[in-house]
Amino acid sequence: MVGAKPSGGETVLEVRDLRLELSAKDGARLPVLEEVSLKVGRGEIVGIVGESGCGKSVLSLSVLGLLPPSIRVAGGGIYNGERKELHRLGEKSLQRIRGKEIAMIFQDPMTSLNPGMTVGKQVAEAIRLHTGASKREAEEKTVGLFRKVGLPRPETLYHEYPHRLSGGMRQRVMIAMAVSCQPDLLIADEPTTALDVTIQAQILKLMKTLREEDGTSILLISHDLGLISGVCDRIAVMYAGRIVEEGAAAEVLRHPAHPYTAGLLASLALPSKKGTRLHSIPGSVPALRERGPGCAFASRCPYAADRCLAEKPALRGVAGSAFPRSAACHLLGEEGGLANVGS
Amino acid sequence: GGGNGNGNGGEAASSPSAGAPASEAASASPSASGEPSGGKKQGGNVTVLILQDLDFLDPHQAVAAGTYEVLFNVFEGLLKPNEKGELLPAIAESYTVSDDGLSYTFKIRGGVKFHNGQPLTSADVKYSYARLAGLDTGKPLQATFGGVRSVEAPDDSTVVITLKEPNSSFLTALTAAVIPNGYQDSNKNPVGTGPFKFKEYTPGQHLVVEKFPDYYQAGVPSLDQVEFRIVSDPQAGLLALKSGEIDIYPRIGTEQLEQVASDFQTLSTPQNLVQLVTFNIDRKPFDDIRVRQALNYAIDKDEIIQGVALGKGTKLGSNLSPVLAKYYQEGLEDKYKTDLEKAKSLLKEAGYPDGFETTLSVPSVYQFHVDTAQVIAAQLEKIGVKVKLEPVEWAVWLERIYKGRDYDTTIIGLDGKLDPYQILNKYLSDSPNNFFNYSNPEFDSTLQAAVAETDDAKRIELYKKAQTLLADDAAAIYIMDPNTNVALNKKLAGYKTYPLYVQDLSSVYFTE
Amino acid sequence: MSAPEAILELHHIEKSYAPKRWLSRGETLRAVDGVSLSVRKGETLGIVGESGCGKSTIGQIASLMLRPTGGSVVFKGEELVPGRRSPRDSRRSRIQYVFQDPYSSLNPRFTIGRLLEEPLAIRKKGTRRERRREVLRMLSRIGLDPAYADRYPHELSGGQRQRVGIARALMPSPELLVLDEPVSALDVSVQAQILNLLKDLQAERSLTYLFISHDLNVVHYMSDRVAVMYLGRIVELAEVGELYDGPLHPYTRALVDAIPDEPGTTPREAEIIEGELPDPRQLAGGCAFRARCPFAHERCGRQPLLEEVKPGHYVACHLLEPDRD
Amino acid sequence: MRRRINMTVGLLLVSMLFVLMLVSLFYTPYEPNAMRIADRLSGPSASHWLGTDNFGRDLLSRSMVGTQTAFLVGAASVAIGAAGGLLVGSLAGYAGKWADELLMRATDALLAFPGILLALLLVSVFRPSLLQTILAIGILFVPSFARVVRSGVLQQREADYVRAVRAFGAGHVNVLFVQILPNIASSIITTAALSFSTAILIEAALSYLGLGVQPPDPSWGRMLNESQTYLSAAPWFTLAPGVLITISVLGFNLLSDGIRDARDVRA
Amino acid sequence: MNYYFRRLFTLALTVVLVLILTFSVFRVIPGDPALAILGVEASQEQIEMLSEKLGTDRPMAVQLLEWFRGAATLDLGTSLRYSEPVSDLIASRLPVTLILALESVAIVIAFSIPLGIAAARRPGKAADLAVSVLTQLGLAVPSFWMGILLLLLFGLTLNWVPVSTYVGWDENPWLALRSTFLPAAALAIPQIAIVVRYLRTSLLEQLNLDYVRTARSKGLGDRAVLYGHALRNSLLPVATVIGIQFGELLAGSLVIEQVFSLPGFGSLLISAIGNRDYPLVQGLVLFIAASVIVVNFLVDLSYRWLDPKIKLR
Ligand SMILES: Nc1ncnc2c1ncn2[C@@H]1O[C@H](COP(=O)(O)OP(=O)(O)OP(=O)(O)O)[C@@H](O)[C@H]1O
Ligand SMILES: Nc1ncnc2c1ncn2[C@@H]1O[C@H](COP(=O)(O)OP(=O)(O)OP(=O)(O)O)[C@@H](O)[C@H]1O
Ligand SMILES: [Mg+2]
Ligand SMILES: [Mg+2]
Repeated sequence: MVGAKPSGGETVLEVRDLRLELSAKDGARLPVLEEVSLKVGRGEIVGIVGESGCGKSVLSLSVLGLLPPSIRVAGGGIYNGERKELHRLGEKSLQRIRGKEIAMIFQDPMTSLNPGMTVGKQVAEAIRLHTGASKREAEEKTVGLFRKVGLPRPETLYHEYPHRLSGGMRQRVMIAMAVSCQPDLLIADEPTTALDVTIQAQILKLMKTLREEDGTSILLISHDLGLISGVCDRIAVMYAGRIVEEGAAAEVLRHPAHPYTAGLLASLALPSKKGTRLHSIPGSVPALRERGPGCAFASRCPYAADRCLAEKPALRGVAGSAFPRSAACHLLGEEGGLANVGS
Repeated sequence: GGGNGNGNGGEAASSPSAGAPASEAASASPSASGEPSGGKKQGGNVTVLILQDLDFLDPHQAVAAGTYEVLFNVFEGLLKPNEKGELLPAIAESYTVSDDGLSYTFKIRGGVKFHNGQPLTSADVKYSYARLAGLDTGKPLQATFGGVRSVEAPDDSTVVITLKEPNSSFLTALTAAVIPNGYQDSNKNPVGTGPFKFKEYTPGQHLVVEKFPDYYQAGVPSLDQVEFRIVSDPQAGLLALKSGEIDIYPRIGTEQLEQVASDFQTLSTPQNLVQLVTFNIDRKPFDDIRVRQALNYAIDKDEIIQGVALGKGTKLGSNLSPVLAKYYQEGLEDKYKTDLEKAKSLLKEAGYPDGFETTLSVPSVYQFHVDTAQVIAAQLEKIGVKVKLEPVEWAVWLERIYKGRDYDTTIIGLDGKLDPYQILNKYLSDSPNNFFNYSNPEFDSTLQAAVAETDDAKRIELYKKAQTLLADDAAAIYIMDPNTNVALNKKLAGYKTYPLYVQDLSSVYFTE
Repeated sequence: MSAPEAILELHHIEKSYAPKRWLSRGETLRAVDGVSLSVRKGETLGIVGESGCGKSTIGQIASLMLRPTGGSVVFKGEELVPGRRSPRDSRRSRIQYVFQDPYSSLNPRFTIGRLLEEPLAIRKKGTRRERRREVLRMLSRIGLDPAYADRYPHELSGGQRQRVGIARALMPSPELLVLDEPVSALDVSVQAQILNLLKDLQAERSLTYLFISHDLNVVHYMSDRVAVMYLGRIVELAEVGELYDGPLHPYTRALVDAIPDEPGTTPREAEIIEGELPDPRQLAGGCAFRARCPFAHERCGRQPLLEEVKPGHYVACHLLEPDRD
Repeated sequence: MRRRINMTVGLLLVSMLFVLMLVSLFYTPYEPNAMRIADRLSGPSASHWLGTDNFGRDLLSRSMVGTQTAFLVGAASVAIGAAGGLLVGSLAGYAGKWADELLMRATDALLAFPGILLALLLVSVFRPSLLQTILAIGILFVPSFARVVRSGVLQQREADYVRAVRAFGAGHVNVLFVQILPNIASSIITTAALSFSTAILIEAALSYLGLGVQPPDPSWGRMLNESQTYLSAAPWFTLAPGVLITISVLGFNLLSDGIRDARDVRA
Repeated sequence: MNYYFRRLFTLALTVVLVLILTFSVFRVIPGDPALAILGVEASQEQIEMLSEKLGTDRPMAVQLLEWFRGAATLDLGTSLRYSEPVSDLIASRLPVTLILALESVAIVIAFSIPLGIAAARRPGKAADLAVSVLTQLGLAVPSFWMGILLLLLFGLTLNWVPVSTYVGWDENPWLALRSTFLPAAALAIPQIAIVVRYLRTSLLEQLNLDYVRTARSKGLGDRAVLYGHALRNSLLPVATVIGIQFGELLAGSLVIEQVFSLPGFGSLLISAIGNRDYPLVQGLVLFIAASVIVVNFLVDLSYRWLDPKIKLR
């Protein structure tokens, strides 16, 4: 499970057997994430895809200790490159890591910036906080960053309030803010979902450039398989709080090992399927409370067996693939051979 | 005017003119408070609470009783009433009346100065009284001067006033203020000849006067400065008194008077005011004397005096307060002693065996009357008369009820004057102020005869007869003359209470 | 350009929004600026374009929910004035509109049954009984258990709600459905269910679709012809295959380039157009795409007209003018 | 938790007062207007739980009867305000354009005016009395209800579900009463509960100034007015009406909060 | 520009509406100002004379027009009762009411912001609950009764503060402040409750917004997030509320002045209504309405500072 592309085996983030629990109003403890393991190597772009509510955002928030009060870490751990146990760190230590070692970009650039503060100041604030730079230095650096992320007229833009910027520009500001302290890892939670098609492409390209120029690792979260597959080195597919499949992007897409991944790919309305009936996954994602003891996908899975309803499959390595990959499905043979599912 | 109670009283009847012929001394108005032990101390500042703001500083324009109360210290007329209601010479040293009763000749006191230092002459008197009588305009500023034909000043120290017809009550008008000849600025900076001179006035807050050193009476006043502070809320007034912020609280509520009795000097005296329930005699069923009498029998005045005035009031039987002892017809108070059976049978006779419904309008600003009205409503209920209380604003009361005579019954306090004619003339059939719609030719002729009568004893008899006529006719329900109460700082002495709406600070002094 | 078999024709539709507040002089916004379009019977006409370019406005005008500031709507050869005529006009019910957001378009206080019954009840069609039967029949047709008739919208999943939305639009038996982003709010795995349902219904009832979406893949899959909109205008209109394989307008080209590669195929080197969408309130006139167009020159200061460059392929771009000559 | 507390306590207080009011219709320990001058201003005792006033009337009985006035003033003025607001608000919101502009400017003018001051002026036009107080307060409430209704209507009018039924040819009446109003009912009810307590407060203030409810109609504010003369002699006099006002305002405020919270939950 | 024009137009319209309203009030109510001044003893001639002098014998419309003509040149006419220029009377009472209102606003701000923050920081916890109970009570106690209670406690029982003596602002500012403290506090208490509730809601709302998460993800501490980001944005609705409150405070002072017997607008207005002193009533109403409107206008302008998003269109 080592980064597929550049620079050896250095890991900037490792999530191991993470379990998150939500305390519901009635006192019930509901598992939001179960046994999630993930590694991000230096310079790597890792994608996480999955449908709404599967736990992508809580996973990313848990890394920086930004979980809402109702959700807590109930098992497993999160480690950064120096193997610090992030989930055990106090608020003060986390504050030193946030923005400096690990930075985040959120889905909606419209609401993620403070509407009452100029965008320049919001970026400079982060710089001053972590580098102790003077106001002047921070401003200069901010302007430089603005230029780097492709914002026009960076000097005047510095003094603008967010509402005067378009969505794409705001997302660039967010990126500038995130990379302002050269973090090792950038977590981007659906950074393009709120943007238009042509702008989406621009932002993804910018992220790629950042990785190339600064060697920043990126954890890219999306619900759109097609969109991020081109950018990522590896992807992890999540379903109902678990990672069901993980591996090199191209391989996962070309030969999905898990019936869910396969079903997802089959149901995409791709141009190649024009004129044919789309394969569809029946039913919908089970709600938190409806998750039974077995595989969460079992009720929708065409191959589901008795075992699938009774027992949760673990994530296991998949053999016969050029790059390391794994999947969580009982259908995979004991030796991990690829089950030939999908179209 | 109102009553005592919460100090809301006293504004209803508000002509400043009052008085009685000097020679004809009035009753035994109680005077000065109990003399304290310590000796007299010269000087000092005193704060007196007043309840309402002043209307005009110009004494000729002012009509509010509350204004007269204060300006009494600043202005003087030819004559001036004392605490017994007697008229004493003031600016005038002496006077004579012609035999036909038409011409009055006054000798001006020497050495009287205005506050601006200018000596007073007969020209000033002429200017002032001619102005009041409206000799130039034809419209008198004050009704009491309506009968003046001319004012002459034959020399510097003589003034001659001529009337159109004889009027035994005219002398009381001559307490009206004398101001400098031609002076127009009275409303901004009033100038008079009284013991105190005007210092400053802030509307809604206070009026300050200071000692006038050149006052013609030596040693008067004793105080250096007096502040009349406007505190409209009685509770706040009480607090201010207790905290020593004010020294004299006139017209303090009876409840409150009892509360402060241990720490302050207190006075409680009748105030020459008639509180009454009037009927609109033109309206059914009040056109029937039996109904009016029935209601009179149904009322328990003692209970009202107990309940509303805490016993501090004098029961009345006609429209005159016993303060004017000389004219007062005794024995009328119990003419209609409470007798529910009689009341019911009278009602039955009149054709109302089950009583009737009526509206009692009461000016809502006067808590004292509102309280009285509630008790009366409860009492009349007992003979089957259902009384609907209708609180009305003061301005509405004046216009609709007093001027418009559009009401069933109402409750009010009529301010006393020093002269009975000016009190009783409302009941004249042709009086514009006869809001009772009372009409009795015998009463008219009696009162007319009284005012023209020059013989003292005969006049008294006629006035007494007039009172009896009112009582016989049950022209109204006469309730009481509520006491006026004063609380004073224990260090003060020399305070006098008047049967008039005045505060006289000239005699007040500090003790050691 | 109206074809003989056209069921719906839009002629020079304009829609501008005046500034809201009284006495303020802000610029008017031309949401739709001279759009002509004809929809053929039985076809699916797709409309794509970026957010705010006027897709929904067109859709609502076409379904007579919004009154345009200019132009006319002709349905089966008869001119209809949206918003003005009697709402119970039976012709009106021949065109129905399906909302993007399956939640907000359903009154949260009504049961599914009542929601479906409403279009009939308003028109006082049939007895209560008959309407109820109709509702239950429709429920089973769209793949929902009839028991759902007594449930409330918030008890349903997104996909189920969208089914209800579609079912409701079908209740008055329309001939034309305007589908405004019917699957954008749905998860990928559910999208396919709805798209399949739409395809089935179309075949069954010989429906005509005006299909609006910003997802180029979905439009490609659903449509026979596709119109591309940019800031209130149609910039290109063609058969779907032709448009995706040989886009002529620079903007269409950029859009098609931005389509992610099909998973598993070798990645193309996509060309990405620079710049942001301009504020539609502050368009200077001329070609709206000028500011972002890599090929812009001074001719683009004039507004290009939508011209037929090949049979059935219309483009509004000055670059293509020499080709025609 | 917090939500349920608001609702529960609010309901508890309001229903307590309501029961008190019902009881007072049939039974009070003493005839509320019966005077016993001998017993005047006596402190709380076994025979008079809350003491007596300056006429020896039983304060408990009078306070109980005061609930009738409070409820009457509250309910009637809220009814007037809600009816007027509904009319004005739905007209403005639904008709739009100049009608909206006109009506909203007028409500702005009324709203720019401090409530008490307006009530004071209105009451002095109408002459002080119970009925006029109700009218004045009712008129005072029209703008706030109108705003709530208008913004609700404006919001809902453009909501997809309303546009949907309009597309089916639903008439204005249907849209307004069947679709829109039920969905803004909760905000109207919230406003109503809040206005109820405001009405009680304003009535108390007006009566305290001597401009509202007039004797012999019982009113807590009037009682406070009367009590102030005897503040130091009979401090208990001021307590009963003051506490009752506080309780009823508290009750209706909590109820209003409770309703609003309950609505939030469903949304 | 346009925005200001429209605002001003609306403002003027509002004021005129308010004035016509007040004037109509006086058209309908019975009560003759001359009679109200002269009282029961006045003769018909006196009343007529005074009416002529006051100008109240002319038709109402003429009086209204005249008054408006004067008001346009800032001449509010002469009080019928006090025969002093209305503007002088207002000026003489203004300090009291203004101090009272401003002191209340100051008290409101001083108390509500810390309380609101305390409540919003840990929603549902002890501090929040305590604040919530206090605000509910604060809202429920009528301010004039609160005034009576304060008077009873601090004035009568404890003797801490001077009561009923109003000391002029020019005489002794410190004493003036002290003597208005109790009434100002009584006025402020319900308003504090209102502001605390708004601030709490608004702050909680802001703290739940995405940008707060962004700020935290930068590594900012709790205090920096609260004070540097959320508080400022949440002050926007609070400023509006305080603007509206200014009017309520002015009006509330009418009542509270009666309790504490302060020589402010309250007693003047109530007696002016009683006396049918319509120039005075009109003047006061105009003044109060105008100040309320001006304050609201200023609050509107402060939006610009607090919320850059509102382009004053
Ligand atoms: N603040 C919260 N309170 C309660 N439950 C929450 C909260 N945040 C997330 N959840 C629950 O946790 C689960 C995972 O949510 P998460 O936001 O991580 O999903 P997601 O994959 O990011 O979805 P989306 O694509 O919609 O953003 C969901 O079931 C959601 O309901
Ligand atoms: N009621 C309205 N008032 C003012 N402007 C409006 C209104 N409705 C739409 N607009 C504007 O008209 C333009 C076109 O809107 P429309 O909803 O048709 O776009 P769209 O292509 O459907 O966008 P999306 O993909 O976001 O749904 C936009 O700029 C929008 O802001
Ligand atoms: Mg998410
Ligand atoms: Mg749209």
